[in-house]
Amino acid sequence: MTNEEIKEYISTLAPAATFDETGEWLNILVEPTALKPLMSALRTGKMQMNYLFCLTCVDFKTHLTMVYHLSATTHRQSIVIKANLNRDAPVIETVCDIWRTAEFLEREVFEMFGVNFTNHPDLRKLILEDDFKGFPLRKDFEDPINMIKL
Amino acid sequence: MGAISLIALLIAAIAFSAGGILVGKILVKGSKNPQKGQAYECGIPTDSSPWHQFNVGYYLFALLFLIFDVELVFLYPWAVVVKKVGMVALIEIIVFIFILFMGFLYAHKKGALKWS
Amino acid sequence: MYNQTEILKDTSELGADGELVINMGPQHPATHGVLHLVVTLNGETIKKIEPHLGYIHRSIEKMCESLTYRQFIYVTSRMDYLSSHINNLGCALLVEKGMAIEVPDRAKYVRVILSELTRIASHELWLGAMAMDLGAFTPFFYAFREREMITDIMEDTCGARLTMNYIVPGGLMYDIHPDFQKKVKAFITQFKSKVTEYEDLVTNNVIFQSRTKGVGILTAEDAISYGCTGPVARASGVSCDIRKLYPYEVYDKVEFDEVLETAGDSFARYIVRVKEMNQSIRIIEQLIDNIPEGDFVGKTKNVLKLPKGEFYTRVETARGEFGVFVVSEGGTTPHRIKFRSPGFSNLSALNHIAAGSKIGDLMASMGTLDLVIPDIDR
Amino acid sequence: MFLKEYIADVVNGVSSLLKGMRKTGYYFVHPKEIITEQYPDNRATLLMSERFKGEVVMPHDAQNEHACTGCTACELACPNGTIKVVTKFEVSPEGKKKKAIDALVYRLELCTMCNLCVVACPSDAIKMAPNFEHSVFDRTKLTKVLNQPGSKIREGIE
Amino acid sequence: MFSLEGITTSVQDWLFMKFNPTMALAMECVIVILLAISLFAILGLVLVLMERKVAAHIQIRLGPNRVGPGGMFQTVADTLKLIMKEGLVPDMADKFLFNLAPFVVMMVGMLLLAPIAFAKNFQIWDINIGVLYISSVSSLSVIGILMAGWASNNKYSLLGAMRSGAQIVSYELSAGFAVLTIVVLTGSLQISEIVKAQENGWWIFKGHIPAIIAFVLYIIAVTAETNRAPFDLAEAESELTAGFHTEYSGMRFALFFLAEYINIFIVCAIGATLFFGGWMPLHIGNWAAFNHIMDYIPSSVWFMGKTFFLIFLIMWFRWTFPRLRVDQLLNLEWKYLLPISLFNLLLVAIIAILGWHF
Repeated sequence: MTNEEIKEYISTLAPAATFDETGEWLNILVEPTALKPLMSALRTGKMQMNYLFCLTCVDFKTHLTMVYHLSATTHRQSIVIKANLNRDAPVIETVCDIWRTAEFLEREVFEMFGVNFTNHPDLRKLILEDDFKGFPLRKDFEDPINMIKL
Repeated sequence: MGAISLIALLIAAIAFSAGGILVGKILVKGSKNPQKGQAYECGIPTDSSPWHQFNVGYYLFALLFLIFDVELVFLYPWAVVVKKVGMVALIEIIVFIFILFMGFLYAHKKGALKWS
Repeated sequence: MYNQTEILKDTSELGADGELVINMGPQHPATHGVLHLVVTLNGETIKKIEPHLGYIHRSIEKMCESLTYRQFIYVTSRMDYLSSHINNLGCALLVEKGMAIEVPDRAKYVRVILSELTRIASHELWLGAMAMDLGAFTPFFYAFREREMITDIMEDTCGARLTMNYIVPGGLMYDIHPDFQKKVKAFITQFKSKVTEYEDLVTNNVIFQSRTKGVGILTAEDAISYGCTGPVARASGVSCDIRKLYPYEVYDKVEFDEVLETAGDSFARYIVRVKEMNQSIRIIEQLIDNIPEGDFVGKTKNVLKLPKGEFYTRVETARGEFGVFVVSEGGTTPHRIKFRSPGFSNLSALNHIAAGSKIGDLMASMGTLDLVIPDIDR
Repeated sequence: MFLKEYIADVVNGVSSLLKGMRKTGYYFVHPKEIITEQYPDNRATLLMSERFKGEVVMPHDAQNEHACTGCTACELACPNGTIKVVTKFEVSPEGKKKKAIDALVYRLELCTMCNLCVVACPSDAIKMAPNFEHSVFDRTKLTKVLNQPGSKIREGIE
Repeated sequence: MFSLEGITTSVQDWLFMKFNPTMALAMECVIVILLAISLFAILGLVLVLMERKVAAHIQIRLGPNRVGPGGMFQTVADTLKLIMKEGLVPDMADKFLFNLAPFVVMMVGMLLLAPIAFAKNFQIWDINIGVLYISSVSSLSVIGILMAGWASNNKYSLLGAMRSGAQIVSYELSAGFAVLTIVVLTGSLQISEIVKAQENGWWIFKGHIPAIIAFVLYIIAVTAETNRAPFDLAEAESELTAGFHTEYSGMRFALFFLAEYINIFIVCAIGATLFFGGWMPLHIGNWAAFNHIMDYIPSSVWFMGKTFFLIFLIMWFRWTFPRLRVDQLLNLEWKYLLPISLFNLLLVAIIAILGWHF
C-alpha cells in the first residue's frame, strides 16, 4: 500500500487524524480517544498490523506524545501512530489486548512518564520501587542525589 | 567384632560431627545481626512459610516405593536359596514377579507414575 | 521442643491448593544477573511467573538526553553487554542516517565482521550458560575457549574485550590491527574443528533433548504478539532477521541464510542459535579476504547536530531487533531517545511459555530466551 | 512395535551419553589441551594488546615534558566527566603569559574507556595504556593527576 | 610388602592376651572409632580434591594448584575455612531437627562402614546378612535429607528435600534388584562369602550379560541415590540454589558435604565388592603366572583401586551430563530401570539355576 492509500484508509477510521510524511515512515497523529478503535482496526482490518515493535512516550514539555511503531510481518510496511496527551492528567486506553508486548511496555511508560492506561490488566510499577515519587523520564524530573549534572 | 561395632561406629559418627561443630563454635565468635537469621530466598524476605500441605505428586512415589520395597525384602531370602532349590524357585518367582508386574502395570495405567 | 513449630499450617491462608510463592532472583544462580522472578508454584508446577525488574536500571535513556551524538553511542555498550558492538553500530547508523554521513566501505566491512564475531561470542557464552543452567558444567568451558579467541581478536583491534567502543559516527575509531585477518581465519578453523563437540556434549545428548524438546513452546502468532525477535522468534518460524529484511552496511552483499525453525520450543531456539553461529562464520568468510583498502572513517563535522525530526534505526543483535528511536529538536543532544531492546520483549513472553511447566523447564525456557538483564533494565 | 521402540530408545540414549563421555574423557587424558593461564605467576610473559584500553595516561619524555596544552578538548569530549583540566598561567622567561595545565585530573572510577578523549586531543598528549590491574583499597586513589609533578609542556606545541 | 591382611586378627589376639575380655572389647571399640573417624576425614579430603581435579581436567582447566604441591592441601584449607565459619541457624527453623539432620546423615554413612571388606580379613563386622544390612541402612539417609529440608523452613530446601525423598526411595528399588542379581549368583548375603565366590573371576565377567546389566543399573541407581549429577535434583543449583542444604553453613554444611562424598565412597565400595570382587586380585582362568603376579599386589590396593575407579566413573558422569528433570528422573526409574531390573532378575535366576555362568 502506498502512503496515500494508507492515509485514505485511516481517514475513514479516524477522521480527525493528521498526517506527517517528513520522516522515514508515515506519521499519524490521532486523538487519544480515537486511538483504541483505530488500533483494533489496524490489527484486525486489512492492514494486519500484527507487530508492535516500539511503544514509547515523548515529553515535549507542553504535552506528552505517545508513539506507537507498527509493522506487519506479512507486507512489512511500518507506520507510526501518535497521540498527544495532556501533561497534567495523561490518560489513554491500553493496547495490550491487541499486542501483548504492550503490557510490559505500557507499564514502563506508566512509571517513567505517569501515563495512565485505562483497562490495563496489571498497571503496576515494573522497574522502579513501588514507593518511588516522580516520573524519571519527564523533562522536569529532578533527583538531586542520584543525578549528576555534568 | 560383633554388633558392638555398630555402637562404636555410632559413637564415632556423633563424636566426629559434634567435634567439628564444637570446634567451630569455640573458634568462631559470631556476630549478631537480624539478617543472619532470615531464610534465604534470593535476597528477598520470605513472605510465607513453606510449612503447609504439599503437592501429592511426591507422596505417590513414596507409596509405590513402599509396596515394591516390601516385595524386594521378600526376594532376599529367595535369592539366597534359588541356586539350591532350582526350577521350583524359578517358577515361584516368575509367578511372584508376574503379580508384582501386574500391579506395576496397573499403577502405570492409572497414571500414578505420571508426574502431575 | 515443638512448641515453636506449627507442623501444618491451615492452607486457607496460603491460597488455594497449597500454592507456594517463591522468589527466584535477584541472587539466584540461574537468573544470570539480577533478574527477579516471583514464581507461584503448585508442587513442582509453575502457575505464574512475574518478573520484577529494575535492580540495575540506570536510565540510560535519560543519560543519553544529556550526551552529544558522539558520546551517547558508548553508553549503549553497557546495555546488552554481549552485543555491545552491535548496539554501538545501531546508534552510529542512526547518526549517520540522520546526518547523511558517508561511511567508507572499509569501515562497513570491518563493522560487519566484528558484528558477526560479536554474535558468535554472544551465542558461545549463551550456549555455555544455558548448558550450565541445565546442569552440564563442562560445555561452558569448551564454549569459553572459542569465545576467548574472539575476545582476543577484539582486544587486538578494538582495545577492549567486552565493551568495544570501536565505532564512531562515520566509520571506525582506528584502523584494524595488522594481524586481524590472520587471527580471524585462525578462529574460523578452530571453531569449525570444535563445533562438533557441542553436538556430542549437548545437541545430541538424550538428556539435553528431553529437557528442551517440547518445553516452553512459543507459537509464531504469540511470538509476534509478544514482540519477540531474534532467535526466539525465528525458532517459532517468524522471519524477523533485520539483516535480511532491512539490510544495513554490507549485509545485502553477502550470502547467508536466515535460520528458521518451526517447533518453537527450547530445542528449536537452541538449534537456531547454533546454526546462526555457522551462518555468521559464513558471512565472515565471505568478507574477511575482501576488506577494501581506504579510509576507515568518513568526513564528519566536528559538532554533530541531528536535524529536527524523528529517527529510527534497527540492527540485529545477538538477541534480536535492537531499535534506536531518537526525537531530535535540532540540537547537539537528543531530545528523547528510546532503545527498543530485544530482551525486554522476549522477557514478556516468559510467563506465557513457562506457566504450566515444571521448575526444571523454567531453566530451559529462561535459558533459551537468552536474557541479558542490563538489556532489559536499560 | 512397542518393545522394539523401547529397546531402540534405550540404545540410542545410552549411545548418545557414551559419545559425550568419550569427548570429556578425551580431554581428561589430554592435559595438553588445558588452557588455564596462571595469571599472577605469568605476569612477566603476559601479552596485553598494545591497543588495550585500560586507563588514560599522559606520556612524558625524558625531560619530564608532555604535550598537553590545556585546551580542555578531552574534558568536553568525555561523556562522564571523567577528566577535569585545571589550568594556570605560566610566565615564560620573556615575560609572556602562557596558559598551561596545572593538573589534568582523571577519575578512573568514572571512565568507560571510550577513547573519545584520546581522539579529541589535538596534540596527542594523552593515550590509552594497557594497564588493567587497577584495584586499590581506597577509591579516592582512583582519582589520578596525569601530569607528573614539575612537568612542563614540550616546546613547539601550541 | 605392607598389607592390611591379618592385622585385625593379630591386634585382636594381642588385645585379648593382654587385657580381660571386656577391656579388650572396649579397646577395640576405641580403635574402631579412631579408625573410622580418620577414614572419614581422609576420605573427605581426598575425594573432594579428586572431584575438583577430575572436573578441572575434563574442563580443560588446572584445578586447585596453589595450596601445597599440586594443590594437595586445598581441601584441608577449605575445611579450615568451613570450621572458621559461623554456623547460622535461621530464626524460623525447627532448631532441634535442623541440628540433628547432619548427625543423622553422618551416622548413616558411618554405619555403612561396618560390613565393608577393605582388605583380606579387614572388616569391622562380617555380618551374615551384609547386603541386606547395607540396603536397609542406606535407605535411612533420606531421613536426614528430609529432616534438613523440612527443618530449614526455606522453600528451596523443602522442594529439594521433597525431590530427594521421591528420588532416593525410587532408585533404591533398582539398586536393590541389582544387588539381588549378585546374591542369586552367590547364594549368600554375607560380604565375605560374596568376595570369596569371586576368587577365580569377578562377577562382572563370570555373570556375563545379567551381571553387566545389573552393574549398569547399579551405577545409575547409586548415582541417583547419592544425589549426584545428572540426578542432583535435591540440590539442583540452577533451580533450587542449593536444595536441601541451602540454609546450612559452616561445619554443619561441611558435614553434609562430607557425607555426600562418603556415601559415594561407600556405594562404590559395595559396587566394587559385588561386581569386581572386592579385594580379590584379578585372576584369569588358569594363567598361573599372571595370577601369581597379581597376588603380589596387596588386597587393600586392589579394593581401593576398584573403588576409586567406580568413583571416577561417577565423577565422569557428573561432569558430562546435564541434569534430568524431576518427572523424567522418576520416569527413568519406573519406566526403564525397574522393568529392566525385574527382567534381569529373572534372567539371572535362569542362568544361576542352569549353571550357565562361569
